[in-house]
Amino acid sequence: VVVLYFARSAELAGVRTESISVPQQITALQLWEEIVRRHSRLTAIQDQVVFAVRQEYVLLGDQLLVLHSGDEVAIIPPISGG
Amino acid sequence: VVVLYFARSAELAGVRTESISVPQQITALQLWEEIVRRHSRLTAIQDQVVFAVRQEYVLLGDQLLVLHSGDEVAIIPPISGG
Amino acid sequence: MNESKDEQKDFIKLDNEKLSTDEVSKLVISPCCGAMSLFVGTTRNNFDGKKVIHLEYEAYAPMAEAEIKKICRDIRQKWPSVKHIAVHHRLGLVPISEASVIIAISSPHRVESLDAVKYCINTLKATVPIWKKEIYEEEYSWKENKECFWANTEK
Amino acid sequence: MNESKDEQKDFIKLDNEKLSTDEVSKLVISPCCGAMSLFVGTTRNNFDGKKVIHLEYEAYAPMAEAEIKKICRDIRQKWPSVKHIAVHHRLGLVPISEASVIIAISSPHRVESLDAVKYCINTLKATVPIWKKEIYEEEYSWKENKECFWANTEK
Repeated sequence: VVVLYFARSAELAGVRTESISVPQQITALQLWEEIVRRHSRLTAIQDQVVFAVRQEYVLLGDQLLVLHSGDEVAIIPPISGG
Repeated sequence: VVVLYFARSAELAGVRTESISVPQQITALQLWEEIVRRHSRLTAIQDQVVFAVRQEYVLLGDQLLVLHSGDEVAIIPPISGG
Repeated sequence: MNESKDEQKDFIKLDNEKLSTDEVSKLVISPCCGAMSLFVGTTRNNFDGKKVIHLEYEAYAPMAEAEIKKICRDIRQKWPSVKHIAVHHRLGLVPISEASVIIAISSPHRVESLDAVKYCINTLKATVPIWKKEIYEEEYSWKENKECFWANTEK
Repeated sequence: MNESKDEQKDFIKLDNEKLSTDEVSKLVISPCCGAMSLFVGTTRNNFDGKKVIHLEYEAYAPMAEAEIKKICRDIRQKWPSVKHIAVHHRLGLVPISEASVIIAISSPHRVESLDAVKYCINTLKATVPIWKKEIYEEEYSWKENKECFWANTEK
């Protein structure tokens, strides 16, 4: 999948976008743990972040994600538009 | 006093402004009756009109007005600004 | 910030000139404010199925200004953080789709400016001595705001 | 009136260009509408006593547009008489006093456009993936909307 980092998560990860390989079926929380393994500084925002999977919000919980190659998963720190 | 007519009341009275002599102390309703004596077509809007005496709203009731020469009394049909 | 201690200003204008949202919004914008809300009343092309050609407004101008100033005072009591208030009302002939009234209010945070604009237009319709005549193809009609308590319209 | 059967339109724009209230209000004006309400979010010069130099916005642009479209759909369900909706959000660097967001909504009568604008900005702050970085003289801060449910800010 393609992981997109925004705002503070991009600063912490030091990258804005990267491709990573993950199991096709994985819970949101497991995916987060996989991402934190690559970018440990992201633990700083662990409890105030959500995903957007194919542009739909997903909480970091036990929800099972079915991912396909090329799917976008975005790391969404607290938003502040407007 | 100087009587100012606006909108429909100006159309009915056929005049926009005129000076009339009235007692210095007079109720609002008596003043209205005096004005209607001069412009009988104004009875058409009798129950949907208020005065503005020196730019303050006054209902056509028994309230006693104390008027001085040159005071403005405006005939205020229902408003429709905005 | 010094800026936020600047005087709060009311800008009131009643005349026959065409109104501009840019002009009115520039009046109220302030570097200490994060929000500005505007209401623009425009002339509609129809009423009850009748085609409206244009509108004509007249005002008891000095009293209308005084009543608008009262509304500004009320707003500052209800929402003390409101910064600038602008109320421009056009008089005379107003063609279809052009603005008859523009209200703009700035405040540090958005809720005050949003609520104050709503209060301002609602109260203006109820208390400011301005009259609108709708001119149709073969007749005309003096309008009555439903907010006007001495009007006889069904409420 | 044929005009009122015209298609309702949503105008959504996210880019680095300076925003204009006149431009946005022209998009939504309609001859069958008597009301247009606008909200303009502007950059403030201070936060918690710190002087703000400028702001920088970034967005997850395709999702942000999709979320704004969802808000437009919600508005049309809640207020079916709403005519046109425009939401322009600026990205990149925004100097003090310039607009970061402009929302404009037209409707035949005023209450719908006023309430819909308020709903639109409130919901945008809660759901649209856009981020604001406030740059002070010697530091910066990523902001968090209090409307964002996964933020940890005291509410």
